[in-house]
Amino acid sequence: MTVAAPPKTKHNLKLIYQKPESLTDSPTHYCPGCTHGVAHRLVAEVLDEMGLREKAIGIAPVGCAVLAYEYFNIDGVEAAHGRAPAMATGIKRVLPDRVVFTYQGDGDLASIGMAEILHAAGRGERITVIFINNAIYGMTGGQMAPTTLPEQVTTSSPRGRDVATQGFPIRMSEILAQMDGAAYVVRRSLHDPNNIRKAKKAIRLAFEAQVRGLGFAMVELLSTCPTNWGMTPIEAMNWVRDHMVPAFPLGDYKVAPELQKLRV
Amino acid sequence: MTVAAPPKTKHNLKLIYQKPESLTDSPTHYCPGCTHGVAHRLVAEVLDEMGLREKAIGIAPVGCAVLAYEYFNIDGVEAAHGRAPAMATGIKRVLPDRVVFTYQGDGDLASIGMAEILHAAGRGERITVIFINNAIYGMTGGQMAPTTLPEQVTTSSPRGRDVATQGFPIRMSEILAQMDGAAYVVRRSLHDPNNIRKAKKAIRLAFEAQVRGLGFAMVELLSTCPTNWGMTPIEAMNWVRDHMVPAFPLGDYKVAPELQKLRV
Amino acid sequence: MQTEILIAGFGGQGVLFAGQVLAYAAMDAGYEVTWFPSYGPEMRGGTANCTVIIADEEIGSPLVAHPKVLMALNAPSLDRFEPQVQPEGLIVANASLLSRPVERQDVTAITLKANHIAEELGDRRMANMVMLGALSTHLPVLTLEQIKAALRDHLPKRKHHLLEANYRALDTGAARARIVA
Amino acid sequence: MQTEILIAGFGGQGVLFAGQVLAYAAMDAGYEVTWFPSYGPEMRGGTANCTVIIADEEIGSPLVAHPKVLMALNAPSLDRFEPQVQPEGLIVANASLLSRPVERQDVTAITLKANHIAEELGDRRMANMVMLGALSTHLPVLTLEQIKAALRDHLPKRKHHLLEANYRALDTGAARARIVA
Amino acid sequence: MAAKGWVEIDETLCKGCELCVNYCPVGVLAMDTERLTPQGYHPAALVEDACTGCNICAVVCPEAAITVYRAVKPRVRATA
Amino acid sequence: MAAKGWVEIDETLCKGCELCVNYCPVGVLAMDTERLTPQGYHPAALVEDACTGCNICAVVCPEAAITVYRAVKPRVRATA
Amino acid sequence: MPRELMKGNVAMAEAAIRAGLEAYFGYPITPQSELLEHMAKRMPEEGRAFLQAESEVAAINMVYGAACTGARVMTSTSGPGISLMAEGISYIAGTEVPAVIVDVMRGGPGLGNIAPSQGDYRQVIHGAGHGDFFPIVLAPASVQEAVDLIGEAFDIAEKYRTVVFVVADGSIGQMMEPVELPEPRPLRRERPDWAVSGAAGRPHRTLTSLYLKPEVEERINLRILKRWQEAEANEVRYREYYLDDAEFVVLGFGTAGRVALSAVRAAREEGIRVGLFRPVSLRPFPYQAIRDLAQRAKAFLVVEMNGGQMLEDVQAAAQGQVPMRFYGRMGGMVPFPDEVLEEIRTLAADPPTPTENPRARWLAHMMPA
Amino acid sequence: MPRELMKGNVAMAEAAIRAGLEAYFGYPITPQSELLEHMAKRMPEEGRAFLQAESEVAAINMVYGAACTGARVMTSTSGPGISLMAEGISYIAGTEVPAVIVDVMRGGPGLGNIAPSQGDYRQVIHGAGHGDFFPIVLAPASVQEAVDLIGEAFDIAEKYRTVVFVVADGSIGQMMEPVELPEPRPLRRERPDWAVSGAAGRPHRTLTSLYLKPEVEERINLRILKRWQEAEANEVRYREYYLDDAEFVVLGFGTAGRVALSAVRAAREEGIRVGLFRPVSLRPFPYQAIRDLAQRAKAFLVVEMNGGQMLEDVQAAAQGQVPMRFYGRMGGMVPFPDEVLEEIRTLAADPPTPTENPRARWLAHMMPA
Ligand SMILES: Cc1ncc(C[n+]2csc(CCOP(=O)(O)OP(=O)(O)O)c2C)c(N)n1
Ligand SMILES: Cc1ncc(C[n+]2csc(CCOP(=O)(O)OP(=O)(O)O)c2C)c(N)n1
Ligand code: SF4
Ligand code: SF4
Ligand code: SF4
Ligand code: SF4
Ligand code: SF4
Ligand code: SF4
Ligand SMILES: [Mg+2]
Ligand SMILES: [Mg+2]
Repeated sequence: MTVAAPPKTKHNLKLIYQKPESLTDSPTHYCPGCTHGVAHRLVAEVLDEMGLREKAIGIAPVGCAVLAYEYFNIDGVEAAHGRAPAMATGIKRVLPDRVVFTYQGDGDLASIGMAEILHAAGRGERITVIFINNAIYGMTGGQMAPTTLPEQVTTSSPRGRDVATQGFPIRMSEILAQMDGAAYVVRRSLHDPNNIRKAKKAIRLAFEAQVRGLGFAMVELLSTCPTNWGMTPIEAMNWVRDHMVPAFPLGDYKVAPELQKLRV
Repeated sequence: MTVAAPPKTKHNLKLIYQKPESLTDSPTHYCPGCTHGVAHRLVAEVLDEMGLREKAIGIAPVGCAVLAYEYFNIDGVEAAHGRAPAMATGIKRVLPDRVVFTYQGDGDLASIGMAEILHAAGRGERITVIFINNAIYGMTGGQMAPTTLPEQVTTSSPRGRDVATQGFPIRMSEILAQMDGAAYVVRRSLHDPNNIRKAKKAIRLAFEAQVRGLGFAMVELLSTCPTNWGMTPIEAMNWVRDHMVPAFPLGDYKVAPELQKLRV
Repeated sequence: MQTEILIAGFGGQGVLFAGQVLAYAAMDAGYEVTWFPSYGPEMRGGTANCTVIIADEEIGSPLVAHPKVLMALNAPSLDRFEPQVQPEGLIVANASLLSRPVERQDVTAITLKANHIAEELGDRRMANMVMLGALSTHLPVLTLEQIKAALRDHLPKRKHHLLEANYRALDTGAARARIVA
Repeated sequence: MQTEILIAGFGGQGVLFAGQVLAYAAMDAGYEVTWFPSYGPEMRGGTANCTVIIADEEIGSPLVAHPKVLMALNAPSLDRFEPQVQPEGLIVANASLLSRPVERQDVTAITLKANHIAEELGDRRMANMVMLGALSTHLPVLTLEQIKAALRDHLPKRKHHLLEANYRALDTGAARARIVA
Repeated sequence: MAAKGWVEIDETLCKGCELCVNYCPVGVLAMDTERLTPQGYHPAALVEDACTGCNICAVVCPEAAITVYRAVKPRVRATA
Repeated sequence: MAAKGWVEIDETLCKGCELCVNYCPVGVLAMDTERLTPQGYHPAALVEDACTGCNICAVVCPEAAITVYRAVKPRVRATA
Repeated sequence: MPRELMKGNVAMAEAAIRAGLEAYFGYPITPQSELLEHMAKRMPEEGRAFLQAESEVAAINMVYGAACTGARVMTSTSGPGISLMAEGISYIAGTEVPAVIVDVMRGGPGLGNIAPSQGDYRQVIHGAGHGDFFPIVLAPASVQEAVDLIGEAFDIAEKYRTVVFVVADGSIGQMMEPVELPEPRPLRRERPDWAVSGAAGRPHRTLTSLYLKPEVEERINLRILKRWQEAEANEVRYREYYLDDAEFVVLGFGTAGRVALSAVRAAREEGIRVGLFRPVSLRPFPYQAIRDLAQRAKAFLVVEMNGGQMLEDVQAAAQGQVPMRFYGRMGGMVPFPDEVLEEIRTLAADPPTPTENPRARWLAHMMPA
Repeated sequence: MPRELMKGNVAMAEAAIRAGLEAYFGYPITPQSELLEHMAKRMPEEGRAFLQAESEVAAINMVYGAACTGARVMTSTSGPGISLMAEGISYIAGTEVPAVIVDVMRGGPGLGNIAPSQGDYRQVIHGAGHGDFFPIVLAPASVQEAVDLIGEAFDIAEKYRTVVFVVADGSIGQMMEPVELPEPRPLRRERPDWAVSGAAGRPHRTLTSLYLKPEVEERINLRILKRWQEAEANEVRYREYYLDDAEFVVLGFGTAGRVALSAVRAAREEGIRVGLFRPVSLRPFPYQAIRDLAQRAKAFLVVEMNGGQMLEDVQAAAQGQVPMRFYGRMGGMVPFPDEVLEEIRTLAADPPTPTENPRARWLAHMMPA
């Protein structure tokens, strides 16, 4: 294969993009094409841009992102499954001037961690939540998640999710928007560059909400799991677009007035 | 005191109301004027009217209603704090033709039991939930509940609930109405005879929903706790009307189409 | 040397508070003391009682099967605890709510109509203090003055306007205490 | 009498399945057998290996420090496990992915370019069967025929169209196995 | 019997909460401050002869302590 | 140098997911099927000289493996 | 029945189904998930209840509910899930309803890892929940034994109206072995006379663990203890290997016991008179059998995949009658037979003194200063 | 400091505040709630963090989070809450961060009741969470001792980077006694070098209990065990009463120990040479001291407010060196001194045989057939 020749000199080349400082150098353990990596990158870019790297404390979930604390170049802790919002609360209450965020999957946040996320929102806990909705339990081998679509085949819904016995997909943004303590609750998707850019803006606002002390902030990100969906990364991106976005409408579910004015 | 004379004979008197069969003869342990008793009575009346007494299995919560299984003349079990919906699920899944209901307080359902109630609703579990919202932890001596009003003084919010640190009241009906599995979610109040009558109709519909297999059904009942509020029973009724109803609007949050047509 | 006082009545009769007053007085007098409530089930109503033990060395059990002193504010309490009082012990009973006299012959028994006296004095909630006053007349370890001082020193400031009424109830109780056996 | 076979490679190379085929063959032949995977961390990628123990009495440990047989499907596996094979043991290595020969002199070593052979045969996923075929030539407890029969009897019906290709891979592997040490 | 209705209050159940008294639209109920129930409460009692049998007291009673009767007009047999 | 942009792909990070290749609007990226990264993947590579520096590949790369440069026009000093 | 090659997790699931399981509630966790997945596939096929709960907390309370109807019901999980089930387990025990729980143990504490471990021993045996009760705990060492014990677990749970644990270290869950599955038992149709089912034509029934009056709670506690005493008398299970003439005894359960078996055989070949004692019921613990061995053995070696949790019980059983060594691997490490063989050799060559502290000596060996 | 008459729960809360508590997270439960309520009042006054969590699960995970910042943090609960905290406790232990937990024990299992009990002994000591770790457990027998132990608990937790329990039976929480409170300690301002706080001017730090590689997890496990060994060497606490010339020894902790003290005094008056051994640290357990006593006593009597949970440890310690009786009350019953006195009399008049099973004999006595 012929690779394009490098530029003769670099001095008339402007650096447009490079790996953010808020990520470490470690390669991740994510499967090729998994958008967990995209979400990490966006969070890191926002921390860099807002100058929060040295103030941030990140909380990794139990889920594929369990080692997130090794990839973020910030202080980090590992939560018990679903309890990241409670752990974040504990940290934020003793270090109110730090920037505390959780990074959680759909099993973590919407299944076992349902009570903790709702109460953190109800309390208006000044934390930021990055919620990766990939409609599956990635880490444990592809079991059904609360966000699994009707009829979707998983290892624990081998005949497809039967809503009559296994229930309906749970839409967390809609639920959390009901909480008075929530300042910012939106859903975005990572299925193409354009949506990724929008997701980044949302993440920015979710950290702005915290820095400004407005309350609880969450960005739900529709994300891929090529491995457990049995797809190539590109097929997975398209599956998000074609199947997940219709079931989980993108949009702003709650935006505090102070944030509506902000341009980021 | 002169008590009105009894009627000469009773044979031209028609029995209009008597204690329902679905209640046992035991006196309750509730404080005088506590509307837990009203809620019990309404549930029992509905069971009687629908002929469900011998099919019903009730699940008592951890809360003042902990002994509910002694007052209902039906089969009953005692759940762990907040877990009644899970226990109900276990029962209903093995006995799908029985009528299973939980009876839960606001601490039980909206605090520790948040995940279980939301997931039961999400699964469209065919159970009926009677939710007693009295804005306080009655049984343990009057601590703050998730539904405690802003500024309300409790033993764990001695300076009044401070929403900045202790969060906002949580409105469960609004949240649960978001769940696709929910067939019937309404809020009623027990603060006067008229509202009590409306509450009974709602309870009836909540059991109809189960009998018809439509999905999850919940009636939220605004209720009094004269003891921990430090009021007389009548003051407490008025406090519900004047303070709770404005904060927890009465209404139908979700009614399955099949139920809308029903006249009860 | 150890004195055990069991105070029993309905919830709402000020049983626990009466015990606390004794406990404060004992502490201020330099004794070891424990106050032990029978905290009821997590729900309302029913009876309430507490045990106060006053001693001059490290106190062992905070509960005893056979207290030296019983202060019974209502009938069920007398029924339940009268048989348990030590021989040579003391029973102070609230005749306002009794349907029968103290039956034990081997104890000192004092009865007085504490509710009636309290109502006379203008505050029915003072029945517990009336009883305490009566108790003080035969309690070996503490004097009426010590009990009054404890009230003064430990009643929260915002309740100090009630001090006088309490003193009066104590005094009246002490004055009207009648040994019946 | 007990034979331990350690099969190791990348995830995705069919390591676990190759072990299972051996286990089935052993079971059908009436042996006691255990198949033990090194199930990796709850996440993707990395290496995979499994140990198959075939014996004629109740099997003790499902793992051994020093297996009699190593089937190494890639370079890291050979590097890691070669030193552990028992003296007089057997190493079957996939030369397609090796950068060096087997170094041990005290074992029987068989190498073959399993990936290349599989690609030749038209299905790169058959490398594991090619390796198994090679292994069968020097495995004391099981014959190639028994392995084939196990495949036939235990491959789920919906995969039976693959049987022929598997047989061919096994045969070719057996044919091309070359003892190198 | 002048009244259209009649109520019986079960004193083993009544806790003297006064809710029935408060909500009775015709004011025929009152607390019997002279009597004590076995549970130690002053029970409610029907004190006037003007009960309408409207059932409101029973609807509000937390203890299901009230039984309500209503007078029925002697049935006039329809002559077909 | 003809192109307006330039990308560098860090092969210790690239996992060969092909997302960048798929989304590059001018199609200048391709998988290098001849090379294997230390993690055992075929990496992406810039194979044509027409990169616009649009940054889309970097936006989509899950591994933050791509560094993007853009050519800057030699600045013409404004004569005030 | 013909032998089938099955993964431990799958075999346990299938064995439960054949034992007449009516409902399964669980939550995914490695290294147990295949058990849940097999249930997801098979239970609906059989027209029985399968539900992936929202959490282990919910799962155990679903089990609790179903158990109250007298149905055969089970759940399965691993370490963190066992912790989350503690409250529900205590309620089940306090309500005296039967339930079966499978713990496929992994490395801990905390999130730990998913490698095989025996680190939940103490928790399952002593601390499965608050308050006074004793679960029955069975520990298989092979897939076949796991299948057999699952079947028995239901009968035992019902006999003593209690919680029965089957604790399989991760290896038992993950490995494949040939097994003979039992014939499917028909579903029981009659319900026990304590079960709730709707008060049709009989007085209403209640099931609770709440006894507000201490006198009453005490009676219930004593009744539970009494049943436990019966279980202690009837349900002790263990396996002995080469003990007849043994001077030295290795003790280990589950996979550690199997590994020890290999080592014992190797040591026998070297002429060391050593045998193996493998507890199968961890509760009731085979105190008496071990005490008897202690009288006649020269020394014990306890082998575990934890920091010496069963060791404490062996010490309690032996009552200082025999000197003892300990060898453990922790955190998901599985000992190799060679390591245990080496320990046996040392034991024989340089027997422990009666006062030597087995854990301290081992720890000094594992973590030289 | 002058003595104040305080309820145990309130005194423990105030003692923690004076020990420099920075954050309290808890959930109401009887008989512990006054502790939480005192925190609700006082912590905001001091400008420190108080939060009523949505559950015990959330509370312990808030504690976990705060502990990771190096703050002094605690929670308090009772039986069911301890069960719900099990997972979080295991994570805290696995992450090696310090935290203090108060368990005001009530009757169990299940919902049980709220009367005083010692039924959580086994759970707290052996089963506070999954995986290999040992919490340190302190058991006060008076309000003053509770105050003192709370203060020490924080120091010990930090010294060994572990979980320290203070287990007070319901009676200690509910009773009032005069106490001398310590002077308030200033809040610590420096943070330990393992704490997370934002990676300002230093490499980023992480705190976790996840160690995917078993080799690494094993090293952590061993490190935890090593610290525990140090605690075992340094932190044993007990109180002895009238033991110098004692032929008979009563053993009991907490309220059971106090009750026994009254009985021992009464028995002494009757001329029985009996003394009391009251363990204060339940873990590390005073094995050696008890073993020494076993050598010289004629018989032991273990008294508990449970079904003989500490009894098992006393038996393990005594190693069959002394015959033993047991007397327990369960389900929220508190024994009266008279009952224990009667047991002492029997012990002296009709000493147990070496082989008699203390629990079986007691059970037969409590539940005659
Ligand atoms: C208490 C507990 N239960 C279960 C598990 C096993 N577990 C690990 S990750 C996970 C679910 C992960 O799914 P999700 O949160 O959607 O994250 P993803 O892997 O999809 O990113 C589960 C159930 C655990 N570690 N702890
Ligand atoms: C796990 C657990 N935590 C706490 C408690 C203590 N507790 C008993 S009832 C109750 C709250 C009751 O409040 P609510 O549900 O509102 O019912 P109410 O008494 O007001 O009717 C609590 C916290 C418990 N029994 N179990
Ligand atoms: S399993 Fe799925 S979610 Fe997890 S890293 Fe792989 S692709 Fe991503
Ligand atoms: S405490 Fe409140 S809720 Fe409970 S019975 Fe009394 S009044 Fe009702
Ligand atoms: S029935 Fe109506 S009128 Fe009669 S007492 Fe009751 S409320 Fe009053
Ligand atoms: S409402 Fe019922 S309980 Fe209350 S006073 Fe009337 S009869 Fe009695
Ligand atoms: S910067 Fe744009 S044009 Fe250049 S390689 Fe990336 S996507 Fe293609
Ligand atoms: S998107 Fe990134 S990881 Fe994927 S192929 Fe391109 S450079 Fe490699
Ligand atoms: Mg997911
Ligand atoms: Mg409430």
